[in-house]
Amino acid sequence: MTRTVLCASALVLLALACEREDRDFHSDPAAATPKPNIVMSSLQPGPVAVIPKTEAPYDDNAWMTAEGMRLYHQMNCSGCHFEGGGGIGPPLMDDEWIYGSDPANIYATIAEGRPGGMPPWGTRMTPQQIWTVVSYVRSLSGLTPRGARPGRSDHMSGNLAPQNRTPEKPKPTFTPPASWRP
Amino acid sequence: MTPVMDTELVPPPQRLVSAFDASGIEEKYFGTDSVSWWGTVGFMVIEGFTLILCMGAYFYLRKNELGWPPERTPLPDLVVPTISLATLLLKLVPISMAARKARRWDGDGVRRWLAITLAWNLVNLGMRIAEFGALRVRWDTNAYGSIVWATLFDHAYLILFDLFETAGIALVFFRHQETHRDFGAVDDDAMYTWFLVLAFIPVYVMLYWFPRWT
Amino acid sequence: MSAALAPIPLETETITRERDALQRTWASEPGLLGWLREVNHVSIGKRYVITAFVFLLLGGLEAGVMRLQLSRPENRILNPDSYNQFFTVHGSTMMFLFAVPVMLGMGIWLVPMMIGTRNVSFPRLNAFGYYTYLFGGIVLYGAFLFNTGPDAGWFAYPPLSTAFTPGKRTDFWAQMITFTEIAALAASITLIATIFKQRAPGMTLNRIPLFVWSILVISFMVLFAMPTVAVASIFLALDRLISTHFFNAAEGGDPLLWQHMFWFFGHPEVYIIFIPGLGFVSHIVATFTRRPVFGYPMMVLSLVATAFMGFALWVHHMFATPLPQLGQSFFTAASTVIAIPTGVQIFCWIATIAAGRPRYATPFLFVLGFFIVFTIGGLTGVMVASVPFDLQVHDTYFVVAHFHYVLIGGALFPLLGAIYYWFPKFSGRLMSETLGKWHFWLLLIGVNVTFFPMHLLGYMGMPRRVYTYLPETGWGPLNSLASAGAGIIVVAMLIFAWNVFSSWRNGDVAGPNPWGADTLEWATESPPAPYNFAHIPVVQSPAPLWEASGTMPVVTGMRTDVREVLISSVMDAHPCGKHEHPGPSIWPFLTSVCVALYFVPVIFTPWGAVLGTVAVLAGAAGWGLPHATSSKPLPAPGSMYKDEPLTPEAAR
Amino acid sequence: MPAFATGDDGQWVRPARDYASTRYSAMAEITPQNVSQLKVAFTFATGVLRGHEEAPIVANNTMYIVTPFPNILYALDLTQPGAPLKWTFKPQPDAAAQGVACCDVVNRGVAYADGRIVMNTLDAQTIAVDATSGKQLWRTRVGDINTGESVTMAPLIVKDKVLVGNSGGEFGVRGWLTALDLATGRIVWRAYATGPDSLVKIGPRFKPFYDVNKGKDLGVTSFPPEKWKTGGGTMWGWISYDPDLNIVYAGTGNPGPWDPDSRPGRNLWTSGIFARDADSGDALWFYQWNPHDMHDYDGINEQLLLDLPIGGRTRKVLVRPERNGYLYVLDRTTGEVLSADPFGFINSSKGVDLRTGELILNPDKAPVLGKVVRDICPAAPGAKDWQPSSYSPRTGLLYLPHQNLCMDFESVEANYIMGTPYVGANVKMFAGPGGNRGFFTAWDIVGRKVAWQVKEDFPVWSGALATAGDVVFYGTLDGWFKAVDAHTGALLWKFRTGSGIISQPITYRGPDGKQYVAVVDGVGGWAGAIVAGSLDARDSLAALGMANAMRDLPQKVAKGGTVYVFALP
Repeated sequence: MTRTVLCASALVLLALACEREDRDFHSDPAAATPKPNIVMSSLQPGPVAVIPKTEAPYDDNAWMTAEGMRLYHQMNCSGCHFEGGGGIGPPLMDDEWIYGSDPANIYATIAEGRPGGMPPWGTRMTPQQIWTVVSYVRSLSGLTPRGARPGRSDHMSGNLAPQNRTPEKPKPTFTPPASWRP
Repeated sequence: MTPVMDTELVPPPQRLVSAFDASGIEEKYFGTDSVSWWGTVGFMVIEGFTLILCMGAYFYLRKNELGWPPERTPLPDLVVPTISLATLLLKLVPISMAARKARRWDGDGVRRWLAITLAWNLVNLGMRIAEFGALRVRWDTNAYGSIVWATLFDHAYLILFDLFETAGIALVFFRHQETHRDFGAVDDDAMYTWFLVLAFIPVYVMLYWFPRWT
Repeated sequence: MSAALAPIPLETETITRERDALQRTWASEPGLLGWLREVNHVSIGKRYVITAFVFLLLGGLEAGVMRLQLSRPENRILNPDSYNQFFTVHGSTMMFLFAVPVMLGMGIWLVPMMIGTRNVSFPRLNAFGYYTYLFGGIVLYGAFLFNTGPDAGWFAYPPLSTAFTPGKRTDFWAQMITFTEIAALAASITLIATIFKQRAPGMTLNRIPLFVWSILVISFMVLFAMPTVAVASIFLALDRLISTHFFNAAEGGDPLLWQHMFWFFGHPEVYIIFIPGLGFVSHIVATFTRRPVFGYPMMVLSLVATAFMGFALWVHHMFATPLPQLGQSFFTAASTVIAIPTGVQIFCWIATIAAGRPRYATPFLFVLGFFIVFTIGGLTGVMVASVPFDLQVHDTYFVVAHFHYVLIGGALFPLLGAIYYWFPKFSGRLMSETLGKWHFWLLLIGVNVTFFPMHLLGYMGMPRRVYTYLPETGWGPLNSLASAGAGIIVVAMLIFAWNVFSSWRNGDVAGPNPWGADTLEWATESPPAPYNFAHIPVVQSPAPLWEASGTMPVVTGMRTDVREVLISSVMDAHPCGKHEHPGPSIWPFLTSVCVALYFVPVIFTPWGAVLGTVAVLAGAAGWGLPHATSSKPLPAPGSMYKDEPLTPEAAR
Repeated sequence: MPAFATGDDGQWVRPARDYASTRYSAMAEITPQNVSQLKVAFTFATGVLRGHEEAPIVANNTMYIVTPFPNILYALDLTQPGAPLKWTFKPQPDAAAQGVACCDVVNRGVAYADGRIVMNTLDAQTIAVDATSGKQLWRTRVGDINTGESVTMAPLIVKDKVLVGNSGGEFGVRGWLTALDLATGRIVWRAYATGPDSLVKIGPRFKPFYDVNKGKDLGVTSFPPEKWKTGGGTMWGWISYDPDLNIVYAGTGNPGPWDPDSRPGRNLWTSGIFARDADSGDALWFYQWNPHDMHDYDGINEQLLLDLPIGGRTRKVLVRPERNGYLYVLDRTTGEVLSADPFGFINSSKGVDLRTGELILNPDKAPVLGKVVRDICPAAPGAKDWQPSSYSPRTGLLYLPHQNLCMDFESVEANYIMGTPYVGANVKMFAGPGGNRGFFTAWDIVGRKVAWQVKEDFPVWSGALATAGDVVFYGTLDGWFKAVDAHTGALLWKFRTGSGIISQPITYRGPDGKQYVAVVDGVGGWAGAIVAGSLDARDSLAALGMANAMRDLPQKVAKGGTVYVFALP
């Protein structure tokens, strides 16, 4: 009896075992990537449609998030957004999301670019790579599970490591960039 | 199949004879003839060595910087740590008195001085907490901050353990359940206290004076 | 010896009565709770050894899987990720969970018997150490099971182990280190106090068995080596968990600091593993040549010298880092010089063997195997001690071959010999000689077939820690050969396992001293009673059982109703006190659980440290609760103890 | 002052007012005695909330204001009460250009000549607009934002040509100075700052004063192979023109990337200054302020062309308060360094060897790959950035708005992807010695010393304006527009505008004959990016480390963009 219980609980634990440590070495072909489900406004024509939240495939995967961090620096994302505080581009560590915080929105922002100066990366990076960056970008404001967020990098300490940050709750409001206004 | 050695070489069964009568020997509670003394010394060696390692790491990291503390990291405060050291040194008085009373099997004397020691331990702990603020640097600012925090934290754990050990012994004494061995424990506690206080002197010099000299 | 009496033969019924009383006092308790409350060194030592062999089995299985993966080019049994975990867990298991604990476990099991006492000095600390070690192993393998096995190598160099291994894998590794270090430190403190203060009367420094010397030496080494790696692994964990910068070069930290600290532990670690092997060899050589080991003082001095030098050559692991030229030369010299004490010992044994009539029983065969394998490993060690050569073969399979020769030759062969040798004392039965010889020869062949080709692979440039290689490299045939050798080792170890299993049940009954050996552990029954000796022996020579006087001088007058041991002086083992040991206690186990409550939660949140501190203090509080000993209540004020501490004279 | 710098027609037709870049007005109505009575005459909101670095331009009783991106050009009719809007010109630059503007989407102003307003847009177009009607005359694309190029500088009209330089030193672009035909917009010549001599327009007329700059194709050989193609040297600052010598002077920006280890060599012709023939663009001489620049010390600041008594005789000199912290006086005919004196706190170098003209570097402050070098002063924006100084011949003082910042610098390997930042450095800035982040300094050029100095909490990121009334104007990041006494620096008057000031104040004579002073507020630029870009100061590396130094600015000011015009009642 005891043994059965032990075995059963071990199996349950295995099934629940976090995917934090998985390493994904195979990427899907581009066509397999789901079309992002982008919604940037809560105002909709007709009856209120329920927009399902999308999930980033690597949000709870420490290794892939770290791959995203590597790409974030290699692809010069850090040149504009720095370590999340922003510069040329808007900050990524705060609670304001111009184009939405939903993983699909971030994916679209990276892949398709945005008119205010964000280049489209869909032609330079594979969907898998973009998804890793999506998870890293979300980890910057603490939107991903703490255990999967990167620790400090081997660089000048600019701010708290993502894993030590307090999660920012994304604001539902959409703030158009200043350049859109005139 | 039997692996036994050549039988002629095996000594014959031996008859037991009493060569030493130990019935007159008593248990020793103080000094090197008490095993708990050896245990205490063992832990002192280990903990002392971890402090030495922290200090070694401190000086190893020192060579990576032009200035020390690194540029724009402020010098640590001197006042609070000095008071802290002074309170640590003062702690030696009550605990040594308690140990002296213990060696004379004076339970009431031990109780009196242990109570003072215990109260004073709380002062030490409070001073140590204040001392972390006196470092004037965070552990994640740079490697200097990391190593000074680690060193001070290492020693803070000694204070915490000492406080707890003293509290445990005091509990026994105040419930009037003390045995011979507990008098020995007071003596060992005093030895440990001397260690932790004396060990702090080089740490103090390193943390608060060395940056002022370089 | 003030209390020395004219020898009085002991009455048989007195002996029987005392035995019964001792049995009641020292007996282990039944049931799971009794198992957890156990504090006798024989039980704890056995647990250490058996647990360590379980980890040897696990580590060996991992090695086997890796050899399968490498047996041909572009194999797909393991992917790179799992290969990283396998070699890391294999190395960590063998070093931290097998080699050191098994040696300390043998010490815990054997030392009190060898020096003629009833138990180790701190029985509960000893039990605590075992549970902590066990939890360390459980933590590592629990993590491994859930795909969180460490993957940064058993050395965990930053920045690989900091910025490049996200997730919790390396954190589990670091905490496993901390667990096993605590265990090793607890064991070494216990052993030092035991050896210094609980030796049988008359066992002066120059009568201490060589194995006890070796345990004493490594206990001191542990005292300095283990805090180093514990501090280093805590630094590593802090870097990973709360963003300190110990190893971040950009913020003034230094990855080389880790290497220095790790190898300041890591190199002595090799000697911690290897020196007890020398102790085993000495006893086996003495017993099977029927001669006391030649040059006892030289042997002891060599042990001590090895220990000191072991701390002075860690940098030879770092020849590929930018070091000052002078430093390189110094550590090259030191690495060469350490061959001298080892050479002295080998020549002492050769002299002993040459002077005696050796009997080639299995334990002795393993000693000969040790000579062969270890000498090859030692010679390649002298080769890699030279900086230019080291730079050439650094990080290749040559190094893998070298240290497996050293560790298998220097530790595993003597250990297996020791198992064959002391198995009768362990179980009361002898192991099969036939199976033992099969085991030995297959192992000897297997080890050489596995690891010798690795030297050549190293010359051919095959790097360590690669999960596969291309057919064009030409490394395939030698790798296949090495993997075949690994298969032979597996067969050999299966034979060994069967031998242990079957002999434990059906082996020949051994009796107290089947080999006719000379040291005190053979003076008591096999397996020994929980109190070891009904009467503590009095030692009058370095080989007490070979004194064919027909009588055995013993100590009388020890209490049998409490767990009392005799305390003797450090140098000349003069009886100078007694010490009453505590009985079984659940608190060592519970405190160990509390330690686990410290080190596992901190992996996930810094608040774990707060929780853990509270838990550990609570555990310690429970441990420190007044326990039921017979320690007398305090005499009334004004009694004889008023002013003077207790002295032997005053007491008498 | 040289003759071409004097004279006052009450207009302000180019940001630097005159070709000598003195920004000095001979109008003297506003004096230390009456300045405190200055009142707002009218205001005008630009509707753009980014950093306004531009100078208002006044010509023919019309004020022309160009906004930051989207670079709207407004014309205000000064003859009407309240200066109503006359016309608006929207060039509709490509919004994507914002992604290649390193330090806010600023524009430093337009130029007026021959009834035309010439403006640059962020997406690297030069446009001429009819000054009266606001109709576009021509439009020329001078650069490509896809390579990282943008244009933020104010064009300079010299005779029949428009001189334009590019920005993008942080994007691995190649710097150039381009001359366009004022009438048609056709590109007449283009001189690059790196590459072979033919592209740099180095020919037989090139006579550098110092031997290190002599040789063939140094713009190629002083870089590792191919690195000159991403070598920087952009020309985004100020151009001066000497009509007597027919020479234009223009600096070149920092070499790219910032990580110096990736580009061993002197990295010519970056971080220096060229003297070029105004007609052909041929290089005449060159001097390098920062050989192998390691700290982003662009050499693009304004140069004031003055005739000063040096060593007992009047010499034609070029005065350059340089980003590396030295105030250089060069002979503008030869390029010889006559003096170089520190006007701010410097520890990145130890001085300038006047014999060889070489900057003497401090090896302790040289970046090391992968290591943080702490406390480099001045920081990347230099002791003084683009914000132009002003010279008053009445006092002989140079009025320097500048900053007091130091930095920690970690160079890292940079990765070139065209059109994305190519920096290779993590930087963290903070206040220099003294704790104040800015100064307004009056520098005695002939006496080579500080005459007086005003400490400012924030970097003084606005230009300076000196007038013959001995009143000097400047603005601060926290929104104060200040007037100080030209002789003593005593604060005479201050006015709190709606936002922070980083623009260039001007003065002009209105149709009513009165002297007006105009300034634009609108915090931004590199220094104010934390407000303009709504940055998060928790990341102290944000905005190339500037966010760390300015983390309290968002508590002081908000975004804005308004023209304020003041006059005496």
